[in-house]
Amino acid sequence: MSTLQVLLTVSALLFCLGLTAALTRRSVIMILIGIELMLNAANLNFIVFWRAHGDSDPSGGFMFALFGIAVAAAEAAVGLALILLVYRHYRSTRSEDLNKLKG
Amino acid sequence: MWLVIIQLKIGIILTFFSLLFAVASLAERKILARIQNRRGPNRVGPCGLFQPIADGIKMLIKEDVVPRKADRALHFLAPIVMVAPMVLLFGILPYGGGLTLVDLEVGLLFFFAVSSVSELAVFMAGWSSANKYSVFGAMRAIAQMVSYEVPLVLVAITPVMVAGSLSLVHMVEDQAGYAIGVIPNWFVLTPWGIVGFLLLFVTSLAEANRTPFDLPEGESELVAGHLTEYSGFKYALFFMGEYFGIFAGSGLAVALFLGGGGAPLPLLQWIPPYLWFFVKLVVLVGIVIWVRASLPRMRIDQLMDLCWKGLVPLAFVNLIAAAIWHYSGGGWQGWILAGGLLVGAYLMLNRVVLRSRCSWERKYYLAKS
Amino acid sequence: MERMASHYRKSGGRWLGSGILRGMGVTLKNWIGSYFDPSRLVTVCYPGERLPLPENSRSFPFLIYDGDDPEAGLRCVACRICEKECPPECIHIENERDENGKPRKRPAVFDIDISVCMSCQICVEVCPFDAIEMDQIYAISTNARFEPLRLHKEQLLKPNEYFRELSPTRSAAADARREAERAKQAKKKEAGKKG
Amino acid sequence: MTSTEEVESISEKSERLLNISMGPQHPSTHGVFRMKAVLDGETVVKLTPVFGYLHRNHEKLAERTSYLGNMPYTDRLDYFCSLTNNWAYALSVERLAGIEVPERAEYLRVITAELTRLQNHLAFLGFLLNDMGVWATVLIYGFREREKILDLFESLTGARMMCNYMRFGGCRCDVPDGWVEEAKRITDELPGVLDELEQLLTDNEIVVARTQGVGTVPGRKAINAGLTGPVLRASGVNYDVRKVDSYGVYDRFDFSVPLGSVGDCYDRFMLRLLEMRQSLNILKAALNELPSGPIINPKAKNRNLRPPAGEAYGRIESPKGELGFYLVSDKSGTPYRYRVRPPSLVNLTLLEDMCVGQKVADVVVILGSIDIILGEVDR
Amino acid sequence: MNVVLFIIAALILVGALATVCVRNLVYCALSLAATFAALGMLYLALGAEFIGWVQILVYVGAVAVLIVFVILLTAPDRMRSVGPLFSRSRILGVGVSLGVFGTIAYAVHKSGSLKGSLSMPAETDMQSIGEELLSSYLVPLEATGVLLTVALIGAVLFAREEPVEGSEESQESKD
Repeated sequence: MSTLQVLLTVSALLFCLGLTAALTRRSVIMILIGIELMLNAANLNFIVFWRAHGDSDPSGGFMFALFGIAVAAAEAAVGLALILLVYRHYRSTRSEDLNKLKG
Repeated sequence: MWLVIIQLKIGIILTFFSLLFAVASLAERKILARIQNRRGPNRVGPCGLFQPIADGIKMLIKEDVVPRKADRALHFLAPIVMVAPMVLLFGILPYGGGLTLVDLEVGLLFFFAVSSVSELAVFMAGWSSANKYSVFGAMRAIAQMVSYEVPLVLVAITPVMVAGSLSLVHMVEDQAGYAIGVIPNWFVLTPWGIVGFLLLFVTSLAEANRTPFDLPEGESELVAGHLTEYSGFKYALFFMGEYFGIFAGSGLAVALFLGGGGAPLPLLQWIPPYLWFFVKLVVLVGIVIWVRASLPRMRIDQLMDLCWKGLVPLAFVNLIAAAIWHYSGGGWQGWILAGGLLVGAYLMLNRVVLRSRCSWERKYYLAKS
Repeated sequence: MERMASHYRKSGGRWLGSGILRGMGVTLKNWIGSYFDPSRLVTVCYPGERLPLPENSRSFPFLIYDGDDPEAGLRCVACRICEKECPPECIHIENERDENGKPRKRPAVFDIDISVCMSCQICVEVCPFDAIEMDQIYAISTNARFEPLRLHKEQLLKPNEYFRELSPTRSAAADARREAERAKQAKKKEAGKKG
Repeated sequence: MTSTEEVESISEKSERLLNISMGPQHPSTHGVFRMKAVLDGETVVKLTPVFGYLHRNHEKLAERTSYLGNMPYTDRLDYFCSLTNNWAYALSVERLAGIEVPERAEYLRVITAELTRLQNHLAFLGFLLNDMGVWATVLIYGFREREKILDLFESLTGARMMCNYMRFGGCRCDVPDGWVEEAKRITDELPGVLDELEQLLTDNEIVVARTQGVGTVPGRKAINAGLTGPVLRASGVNYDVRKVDSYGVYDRFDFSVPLGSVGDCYDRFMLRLLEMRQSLNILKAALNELPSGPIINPKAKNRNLRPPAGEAYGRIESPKGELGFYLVSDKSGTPYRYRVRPPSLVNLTLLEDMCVGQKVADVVVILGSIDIILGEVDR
Repeated sequence: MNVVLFIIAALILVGALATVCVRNLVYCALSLAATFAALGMLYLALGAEFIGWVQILVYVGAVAVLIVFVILLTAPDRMRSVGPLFSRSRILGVGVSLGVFGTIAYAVHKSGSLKGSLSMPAETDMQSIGEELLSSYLVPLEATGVLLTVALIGAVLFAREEPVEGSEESQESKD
């Protein structure tokens, strides 16, 4: 088990923890936190593979992780704004209550 | 051997800054008193010199009250999360003369990354005290600190663009040397430098929650904001955190705009650079205290307006002015172009703000009958 | 701020930030001034230096006696006017009784409860015999609330010299009045004897 | 008082309303005064003032004390301006008992009243700026000048704040020598200090932003609410009891009454600065023309004064507004009815109208700009 | 070098576990911030210094504070997330994620090409990052810039307080 493989399993575990958070927790905010964890796990993979590639010029994985962080931040901001809007309308953040579209 | 030197440097810097904290807390009360025509603490030791020691002991002995419904873990953790990042900031300040602890290549980025952690500490303090007022105060403080981080970063980027690197030591080297013999070519002596320095000074005041932006602890409205439920040593830690915030902010201003350890005149160069850094830092801290004594507090909505409608556009214009300065190769044509742009921006801002003020021109009729 | 005859025009701050700078100029003037100009450093370190009290200053009343023996020179004749006129009624007087119980013109008990007294000096004003005057002592805190704050006759009695040194002009006026009074009494007595 | 149902109906609309109470021991209220505020985020939706913490039964007490005995109690009404309280009470008793006041006493009364107005406004500036956040700097500049005036009072009347100086028919004691010169020196110095304070405050962008357009009271609403004093004149209504009644010898001095235009906190703040300058003019003239002569009407009986049955209402322009004393006498030694018209209480009635719609931080500034004093409000 | 990596990795996993399992929402947010900080440290240890500090600046400084702010605004009193711990949907969720983890772990373990050990991280200086960004990655940079502005405006529009119809004080506070 080389360090590369250990780090990859760590990021996989991180990804799955994010997945459980998103799937099982009731509060909408927890779902968003789960998504954040998953995105970070992906970033971790990029950096690990970039480091495994060896040379030091910052291309490939490095850049991808950089843009990944920027996009994730934008997504978090919009997601939270959405949660605020939903809360103001439905008065609750439990995901079960948001079932108006069920029809 | 290398490790010993590093530990020695760390020792020097930490003792220096904790001493400066003690002296600054005394100096604040003395300067405030002198501005208000009174003497200030002079009972403990010769003209009050042992006052900080007395305060320290008082803070240690005082009972540390924690409200029953408070969230013990967070309540205990908040002051630590507040002070720890501030102390980290002192590591990268370019004192010069071999005292610079570490020359990070991404020094400025490190500065902002670490200083933005203190917002979490403010939240933890406000939330864990389970008191309506402190949650109210914490929300205001976070809103203020988050929105004032944008102009802080924008203003700090201008010297980065001109110096070409994020490392503070490189920036200080870029400001070394003297134009036509006497004038040091610090960044502050350029048109965009003056505006940048003022903006940085104002935003670091807001970042450290100092007057005229000390809204969270607005005594007259919400008692002590997020610090209401703290007493004893934890309150002293917050107090120390606030002071370290001011030192870090002024240290950054000295490094970016006032030429770090550079001596103002060539013939004064025999004084070691870290002493110059110390002198400039003390002068800036003095100005911070002087501002505290003479300006009232701003309202939360005015504070936000100032940030988003005043400082952020001015910071963008300053960025453009710095670019113009850079490509016009400095000198008098740089002054005319960049200076003209900035003066134009100031005039436009001046008219917009004064026209929006409802009836600034007031007339008072002196009735004889 | 032009000062027109009938109008006081408050012109707007022309430059943003100039008002703040001018204001900080004032605080700077006070800061520097406090080191050189005595009018800009007005506080004194209290227990050490004390500001001199003006002559008319008053705190709590005290009784006056002439000469050196408090009992003999006591001016108060227990006429109880001050007890009646005192708004918060903090003075309590009991007459001396001679052997067969007839009240004599001297107070046996003269208590002033200084926790009730509001130092309004109406007693001094209404006293026809200048027997009571206002003192200038103010550091008289005690450790108990009631008993030590009821000053009895012995604690209240102070010689006329103390009053003369306390407030020279008022004591001089009072003494002159008493002299004139005594001279008139003496002349009336001669007239009475002659007549 | 609005019933609790109404408060509920507001909160049905959006229950994000926050009930906070700026309690009696709040650092910014001038004495013990409580405000129950209902906030919607930052803006005030409803504000109910609660006072009465300093009620000392002043008027019932006065009905069992002699007329002279009441005089020291009037110092405790508006404990910042005891001399104007004394003058108002003395004025109403003189009208009741028909007592004349000699020239010199009238001048002394005008001089002491104008000095009281000066030191009250200086203290007002300090408290208002202290609420806004200037950490006690302006307060101590104001108090530094106020101390000089209080020293004048102490050497004249014996006490700094509880002067008990006026008697029916004049004043209690004459001016010690050297007092008039000292008073002249102070009135010559004060314009310099006022210029310094104006330079520090009136153009300051933050002070302007915090006070302009805050707590605006239109003239018509001020008149309907019965406001008096600088708060009324800030809304542009020309009503100053010194000019209307011209009691005492005020008609001999030419001074003008400053009037505001908008009626917001900034106008009320500027009004006091301008009024101080007018008081200085009066003081200069009065100190120069101080006539000699008796300071009390010899025929006036002060001790057990028994005024003829009847009623009288004496009012003066105290620094906070129109202060009036309504006395009913039934020929006995003590007044049958003793009523005080406190300007602070009447000015306070409009506090809610001024604060609704403003931010929380402004409530404190508005309360400061009305300049109330709890001794007078609660009596 | 590997020991440091493992310690930080352990830190990350503990933080993530805490984020998922703790019932109190505020503790979740704070442990999330701790996980982000630990991830930043891992990037530093892996030699990507710039990404490490950007991670701390963006996530710990901004995203965590935003999440905390929204928690403050939406559910200040109902902090405890109630409900049975082991309901049917919860077990299903855990099962799915375990399956996903199993497949990835198996793939990583079995694949032959991942044997190489990590080389000592050479310093990547800012100069090359700058040039790289503005030369070969110029389009993504501008696209991210546009994306961020759009997200900013969108978030502000969503979270803006619509004026409560009819009540005059909100009009007045709007101007």
